[in-house]
Amino acid sequence: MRAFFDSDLWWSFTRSRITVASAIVAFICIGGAFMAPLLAPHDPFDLASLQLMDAFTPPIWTAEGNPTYPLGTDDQGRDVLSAIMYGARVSLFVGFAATIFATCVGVLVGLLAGYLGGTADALLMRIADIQLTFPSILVALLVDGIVRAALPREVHDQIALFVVVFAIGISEWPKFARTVRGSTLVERNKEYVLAARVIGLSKAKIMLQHVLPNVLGPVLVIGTLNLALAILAEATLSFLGVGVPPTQPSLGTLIRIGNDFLFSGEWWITIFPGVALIVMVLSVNLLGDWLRDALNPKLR
Amino acid sequence: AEARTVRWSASGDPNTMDPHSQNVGTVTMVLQQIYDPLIQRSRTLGLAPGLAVSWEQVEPTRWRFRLREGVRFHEGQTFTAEDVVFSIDRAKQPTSNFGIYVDTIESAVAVDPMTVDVITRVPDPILPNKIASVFMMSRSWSEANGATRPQNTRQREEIHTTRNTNGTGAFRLANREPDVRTVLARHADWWGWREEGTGNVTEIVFRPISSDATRIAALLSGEVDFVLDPPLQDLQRLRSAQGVSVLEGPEVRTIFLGMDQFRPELLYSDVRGRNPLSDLRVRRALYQAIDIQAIQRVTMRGQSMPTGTLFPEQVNGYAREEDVRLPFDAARARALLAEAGYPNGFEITLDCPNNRYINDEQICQAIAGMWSRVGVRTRLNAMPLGPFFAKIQREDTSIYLFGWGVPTLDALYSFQSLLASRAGGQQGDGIWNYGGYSNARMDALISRMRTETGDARQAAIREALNIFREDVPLIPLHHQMIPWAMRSNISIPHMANNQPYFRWAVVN
Amino acid sequence: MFAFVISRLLQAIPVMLAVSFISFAMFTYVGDPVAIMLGQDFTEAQRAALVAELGLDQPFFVQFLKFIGNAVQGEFGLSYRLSRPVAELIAERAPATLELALCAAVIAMAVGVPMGVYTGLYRHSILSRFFLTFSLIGVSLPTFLIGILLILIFAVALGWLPSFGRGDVVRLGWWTTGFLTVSGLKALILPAITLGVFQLTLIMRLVRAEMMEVLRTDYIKFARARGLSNRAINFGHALKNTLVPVITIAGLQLGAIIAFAIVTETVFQWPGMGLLFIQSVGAADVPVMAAYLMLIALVFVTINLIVDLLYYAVDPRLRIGKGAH
Amino acid sequence: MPMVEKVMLEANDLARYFDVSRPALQRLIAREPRRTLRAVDGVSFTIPKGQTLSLVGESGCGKSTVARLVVGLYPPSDGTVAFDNQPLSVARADPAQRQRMQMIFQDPYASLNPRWRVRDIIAEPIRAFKLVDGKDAILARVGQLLTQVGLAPADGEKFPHEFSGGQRQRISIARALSSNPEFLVCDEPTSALDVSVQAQILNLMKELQRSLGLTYLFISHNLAVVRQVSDRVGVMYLGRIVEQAPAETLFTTPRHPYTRALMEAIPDLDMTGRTRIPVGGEVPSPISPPSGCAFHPRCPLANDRCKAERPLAQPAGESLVACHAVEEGRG
Amino acid sequence: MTAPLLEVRNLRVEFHTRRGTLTALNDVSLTIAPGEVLGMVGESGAGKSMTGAAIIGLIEPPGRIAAGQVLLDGRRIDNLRYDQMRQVRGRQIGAIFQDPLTTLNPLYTVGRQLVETITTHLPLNPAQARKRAIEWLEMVGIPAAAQRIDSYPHEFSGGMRQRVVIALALCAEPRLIVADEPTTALDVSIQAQVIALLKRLAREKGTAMLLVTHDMGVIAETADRVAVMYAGRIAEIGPVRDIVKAPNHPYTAGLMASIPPLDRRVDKLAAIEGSMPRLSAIPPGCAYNPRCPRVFDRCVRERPDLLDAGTTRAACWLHAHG
Ligand SMILES: Nc1ncnc2c1ncn2[C@@H]1O[C@H](COP(=O)(O)OP(=O)(O)OP(=O)(O)O)[C@@H](O)[C@H]1O
Ligand SMILES: Nc1ncnc2c1ncn2[C@@H]1O[C@H](COP(=O)(O)OP(=O)(O)OP(=O)(O)O)[C@@H](O)[C@H]1O
Ligand SMILES: [Mg+2]
Ligand SMILES: [Mg+2]
Repeated sequence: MRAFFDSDLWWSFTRSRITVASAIVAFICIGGAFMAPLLAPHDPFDLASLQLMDAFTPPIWTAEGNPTYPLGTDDQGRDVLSAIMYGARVSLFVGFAATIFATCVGVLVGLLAGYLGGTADALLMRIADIQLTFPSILVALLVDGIVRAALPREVHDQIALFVVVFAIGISEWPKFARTVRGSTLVERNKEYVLAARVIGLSKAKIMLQHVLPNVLGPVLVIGTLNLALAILAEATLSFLGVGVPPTQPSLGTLIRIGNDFLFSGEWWITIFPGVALIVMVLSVNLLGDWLRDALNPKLR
Repeated sequence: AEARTVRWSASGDPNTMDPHSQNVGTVTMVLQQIYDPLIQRSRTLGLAPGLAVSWEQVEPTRWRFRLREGVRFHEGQTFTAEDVVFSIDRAKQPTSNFGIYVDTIESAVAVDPMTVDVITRVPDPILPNKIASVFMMSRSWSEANGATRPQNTRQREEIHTTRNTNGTGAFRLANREPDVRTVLARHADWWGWREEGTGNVTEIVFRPISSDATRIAALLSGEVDFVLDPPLQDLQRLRSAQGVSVLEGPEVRTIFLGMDQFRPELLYSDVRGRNPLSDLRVRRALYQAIDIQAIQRVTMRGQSMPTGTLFPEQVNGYAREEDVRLPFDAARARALLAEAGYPNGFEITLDCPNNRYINDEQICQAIAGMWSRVGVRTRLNAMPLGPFFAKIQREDTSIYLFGWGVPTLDALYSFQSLLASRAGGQQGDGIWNYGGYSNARMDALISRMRTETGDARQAAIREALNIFREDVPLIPLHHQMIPWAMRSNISIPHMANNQPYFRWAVVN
Repeated sequence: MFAFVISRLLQAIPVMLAVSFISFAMFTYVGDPVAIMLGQDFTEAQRAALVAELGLDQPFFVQFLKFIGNAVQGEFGLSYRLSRPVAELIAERAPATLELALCAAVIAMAVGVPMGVYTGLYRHSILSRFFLTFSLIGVSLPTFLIGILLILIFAVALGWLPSFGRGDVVRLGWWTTGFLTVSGLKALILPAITLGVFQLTLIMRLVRAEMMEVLRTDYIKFARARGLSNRAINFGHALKNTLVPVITIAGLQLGAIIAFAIVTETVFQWPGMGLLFIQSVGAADVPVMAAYLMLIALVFVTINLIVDLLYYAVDPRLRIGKGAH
Repeated sequence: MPMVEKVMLEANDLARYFDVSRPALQRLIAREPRRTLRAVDGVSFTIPKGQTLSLVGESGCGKSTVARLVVGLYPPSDGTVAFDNQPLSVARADPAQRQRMQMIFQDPYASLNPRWRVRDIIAEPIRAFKLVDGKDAILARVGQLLTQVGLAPADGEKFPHEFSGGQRQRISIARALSSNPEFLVCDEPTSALDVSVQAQILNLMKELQRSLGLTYLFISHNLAVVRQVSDRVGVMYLGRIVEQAPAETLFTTPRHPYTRALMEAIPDLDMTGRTRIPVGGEVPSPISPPSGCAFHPRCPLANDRCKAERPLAQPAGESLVACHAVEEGRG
Repeated sequence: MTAPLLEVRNLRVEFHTRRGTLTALNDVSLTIAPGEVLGMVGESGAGKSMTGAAIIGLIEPPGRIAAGQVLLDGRRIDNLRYDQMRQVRGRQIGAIFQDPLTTLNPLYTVGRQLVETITTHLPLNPAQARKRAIEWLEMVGIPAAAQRIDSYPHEFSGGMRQRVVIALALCAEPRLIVADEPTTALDVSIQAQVIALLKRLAREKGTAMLLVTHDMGVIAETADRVAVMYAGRIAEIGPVRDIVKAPNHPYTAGLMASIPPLDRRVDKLAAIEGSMPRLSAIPPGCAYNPRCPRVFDRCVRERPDLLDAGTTRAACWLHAHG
């Protein structure tokens, strides 16, 4: 721990005011989202608690504002503030889960392809190429479509979130795989790997204990930036109407719902979640940017 | 005359120009500008002379139509009895989607060039109502272009009529780019221009815009003059916007909830061994748990008419005394549930389309909330109409939101399709009765509606409506209102069938 | 060179096969076209007849082979939704999407590359910081929100630009173009910006990062040591060396642009393939979806080929078989 | 005074080819043949126990490849290696035998895993071969090893980047020693280091050989370094050993023209102001080596026979030399 | 004594880092006369490359020249603006770096890079410049130069590449060459070729040279004078023969002793124990004092400047007179 605070990483972190600010914002976002059930004034996912007659209440500082709903309510009488907190939870969950999924798959494939080389490499990288052929929204639309069709609706609803996670994750893994493969190709010929081979360690051990820790740096960077992308992808999917169910809206779903009310003057339904999304993605992006520069020894 | 163009937009585009291929609102709204039926709808949806100047039931199974003289198709052919016979035959072809309007017709016979007899298999009191939906085509033109059959959308085919028209109507098709733009030009020789109250539109440019926000933006920015389906929430803004006006009016379409009442156990519920929805008390509980006023005010922004019956007043057979809702009463609902053996409620999944009816998904969300408050924990399952229809047609549902329009403006159409028992009835009976409601008395009343006329028939309808109210086979919600939005310089009569008749439109 | 192109083309075959398999799998698993096609009234017999007509009752592999055979001939059947040949539909819509994508790509490159070069060269200037902040917002805003905000501002509030559609188009053979009319060009502006912003940001950041790396290399140092002018170093030596990665990403991004066109086209009612696709998704119009997928894959394969050829043009190290070694 | 020496390692006609063709598809279309690179092409030598054999030669002549063949990192394409009189593959399969051989690498920066603490790096072979049980025992052993190579036991807590190049090379040596090996392959262990540090490392290695009786295969291109450490020296050129001799003999009477050229090319401190005679010409590519004697394009003594016929190693005095000119007495 | 071509006075280069300011070069002074080769040796990190970089003005942030002057022909060049300095670089001072693969732009033919350099500095049109480029390639010993001029760097072998780099550094006929380890990446045999070439060119063109290297052998055969660097300072500077044979600074002595002899086998090589201090932890007094076998208390207290020590100048208190 001390080593961390003493490290260059921490130092470059404290030096950049904008990074500290975005870290704080990201922390608040994540904290607020994580603790939503404790902090949020209402439970927007509980249909029974919604008061339809309270729908379209404007934010508190306007004339018709209602103190129970600081940022107003949406078309179902959902408290916008709570919806944002819960929605951020969904968005963050999707973002994190999709990124972790993509990272795991990508790192594994990249390690195997890079370390084993030969046919395994060619095969895995061809698959990655094919995967890259489909941009993420397209993959997500497809996966969603197929899952919707292949599984019964009810099951689908329960796993809708995971479908989105899978769809976004599955389209992102080649990025990780390519990076990891590239670094692995470099690392596997480094002499410390040879030293381990001379001892006679198994391939799996060498890959996991020696190569993996040394290829994780770039993965971390892509991971952070990808987190932001995944959150956006989820929002876009929701906009196209194939995201998470509207009864448990993510930020993207909230924006889509609010979109319909942009002209009618109920701007708060879309603007607040929109701002929340932007702030969240922006802060994560800023962190990722900083991390990229901080971890790149060439730029130090 | 100076050019007066109306730029018109709606969310959907017609998928064919064949007048007998697709019985869908988006197709009809364009084609009825181009083609005329024998009998047309008046501004109040009554029957008015069209290509037929008069009609009468000369025998119980024979209707006689006298045709209008001197009518010419857009491409110059003279309209005669041959064309009527041809058009009715064409509508009867298996590839036609208009069979329901000609199902009772045995044959059509040209008595003389200006007279046609339509012979029905059984006495059909509402034939004029139905024939008002059948467009007249030119026989020689269709034969010359190999379009004697309606386009078969199922059989991977495209025929001349998919993209070409030749009607007798007020406008002719000038240019068509599917999904992008359809241009209609005034047909100066239309027989109807001589009549009173016709408009001055010389050109109609139709452009579909599926995104609500964009459609409204286009209207506000003056790129579009007329929007058929403005979103409800934007009406306020539109009304107050400069240069834009909104026309409001009811549609002949009723929104209701269908319920699985035939399975011994519901597919999507936590109740085991019995079907709560086959219990009248539960159906009533669900009914009474719905605060329809809130839905009307908030979700529909006032653009709905809450109802307790099956169809609106434009439909023959409507009875105001039967149009009474069970009152909203959450306490009563809870009591009913307890009485039926569900003191802690139960769990259920509500299937809902999200792009079919006005604010369909929002209505479902609101209902889900209301039910949840009386203990019926409702999971909402909203989807686009494609999968939705597929699902409910498989009867793969426990409870679902549905809407029913009545193009014939007669009660039979609704009862027959929605409430007739599915087994043993006539063809077409109960084909949309996905809840499997079955009531012998109702079935008997429906067959009486089919054949009887006059007061006896009205009485049958009346009784059926009463059963509907007592037995709650469906939970009625409201009749849809359909606002139209346009630039203020346009005036056009609002029609309950949601069809704009530009022949009556005036541009200043 | 020839061998290179051929081997690239051969490598494309498994890609296309995989895509066609996915496309076909959709035929089998996505949606139930039958229900949609039948409309409001039908009987069980009609339904069965339709199933047989569509060949949906045949074994999986028979259907797959048939599908591939047809696909090779550009025959994807009739759209379930529009009852028109899919190939024709796509051909009709492709110009709109391609023109839009082209414009967006041009915007992204024409603005992104100079901005990337500038921020890479002058890392600490005020303008660089402004560009960087601006670019971050660019990647943090969802595309659809950008589109709607642009409509609100430029179409509704200011009334300068159209809010939807393609304007007037001119027909050149089967191709329709909006480049030749004023209204066509005006209509392009907002969607192209909406679509291009994200890619612009990406390209700018990429060029910047590459530029910064290249500027540290020994050959740039050596070029300085040789006393070359700043211009020659920055543009002659540095920029060209950033091109290889930029070409790769730009190529991939062009694909992404086409994919993101789905969103932009939805917002702007742009009559392109994306709009067609999303409408088809809603209607489970599988033939259109499948054809679209195959087309996208084809576009990608082509782009990859072009990217490889550009590599070949830019980087002499790839021209193996010539000279020493 | 030849006594009966025990042989630690014996390589017999060892060869290793690499396939450096382009991907099959491209090769097929361009109608190219397969291209093999003969990195090591028929190398034989023996190393007696407790002695040092050095291999010298220019960069790319195959020294490292021999080293890797010898520790079993590459399977040989041809020929055999015997470790303590058993085939290498058998020895490698047995942890008890494997543990007896270790390797030290050229680059002190790349040969230590930057993410591991030094104590874990050194303990890895101990753990892998289960030489010592228990955390504390391992730690004690690591401390002992660190002391042995001239570092402090406390240094085990640090990460490699906290050490200088020379110290890292000491850590590498400690790691190699941790499995109590008898045979060490050292692939240019000092060529990345400064002269002053190089001297420290060479002294340490010699010291260890004396105290532990280690056997070394030592690889370098620096003849001066080689002279200091070896008992026998092999000179490699393009995958083959062109001359092999006891160290003193090689330096006093080099016979092969290449060896002689190499000796000439070594910059010498005493040569201030004078110019040495470089070996002319370019190093040929191992993918398409010259016919006959691979050195003939650069050899001042080459004749037609050298172009056509590959010379075999022949005894010449105490040396083994593969050269027609030497054999014919032309040189 | 002729006026020096290059004079470096009290040069000090600093790096501002998070852990404070590091002084990479401190109080470095040296001169190079026209046609003279000054060798520069020292342990890795001693500041050899930094000196070269400071002379051609290519120290990159966070490094900067904190004090001192660099004079070429008596004119200060360390404070020139980029554009003025540009005319000095290439034209007056050429540079050669260590790795020939990375110093050439891989995307351009060597011809283009040569022509570009020539036209930048000499009043020649492209055709003439190309002719000149071919001449230079021939001069550095590239066979069939007229054909090879349109080859890309990767099509040359390492030794040829380094020769191209040398041609590039010399083609604008500078009067001083800064060669930073020009042969470290090369084979011994190729190394000898390149050194021979450099020596020949320096002799023929009368070019002065700063030759930075690790390799004492190269120094011995090439340099006229040698500067030995230790921890950012010059420890000793003097004629090559004396530095090699009779060093006056204990560090130089230790360095020379640890070179393994080629002509005999020794039982134990002389080695300097310990390692060079990091820049952040340079001990007070003489930086070499912790490793010095002849250390005495003044060494720990006071830092010695370069002092006359017979034929050389050494920064060592042993040579303090009085
Ligand atoms: N894995 C490999 N695949 C293909 N070629 C290889 C491989 N390893 C080595 N080579 C080639 O084999 C030849 C001999 O390489 P090796 O590393 O053994 O040389 P070396 O004598 O150790 O050189 P150096 O002094 O530079 O370390 C070289 O031409 C090299 O390019
Ligand atoms: N960017 C930097 N930040 C901090 N210190 C630096 C930086 N660049 C170089 N240094 C330090 O400056 C000192 C001098 O470096 P220089 O490159 O001149 O050494 P050198 O003598 O050329 O070594 P080598 O023989 O390894 O090339 C080194 O100690 C190095 O750590
Ligand atoms: Mg090697
Ligand atoms: Mg250096």
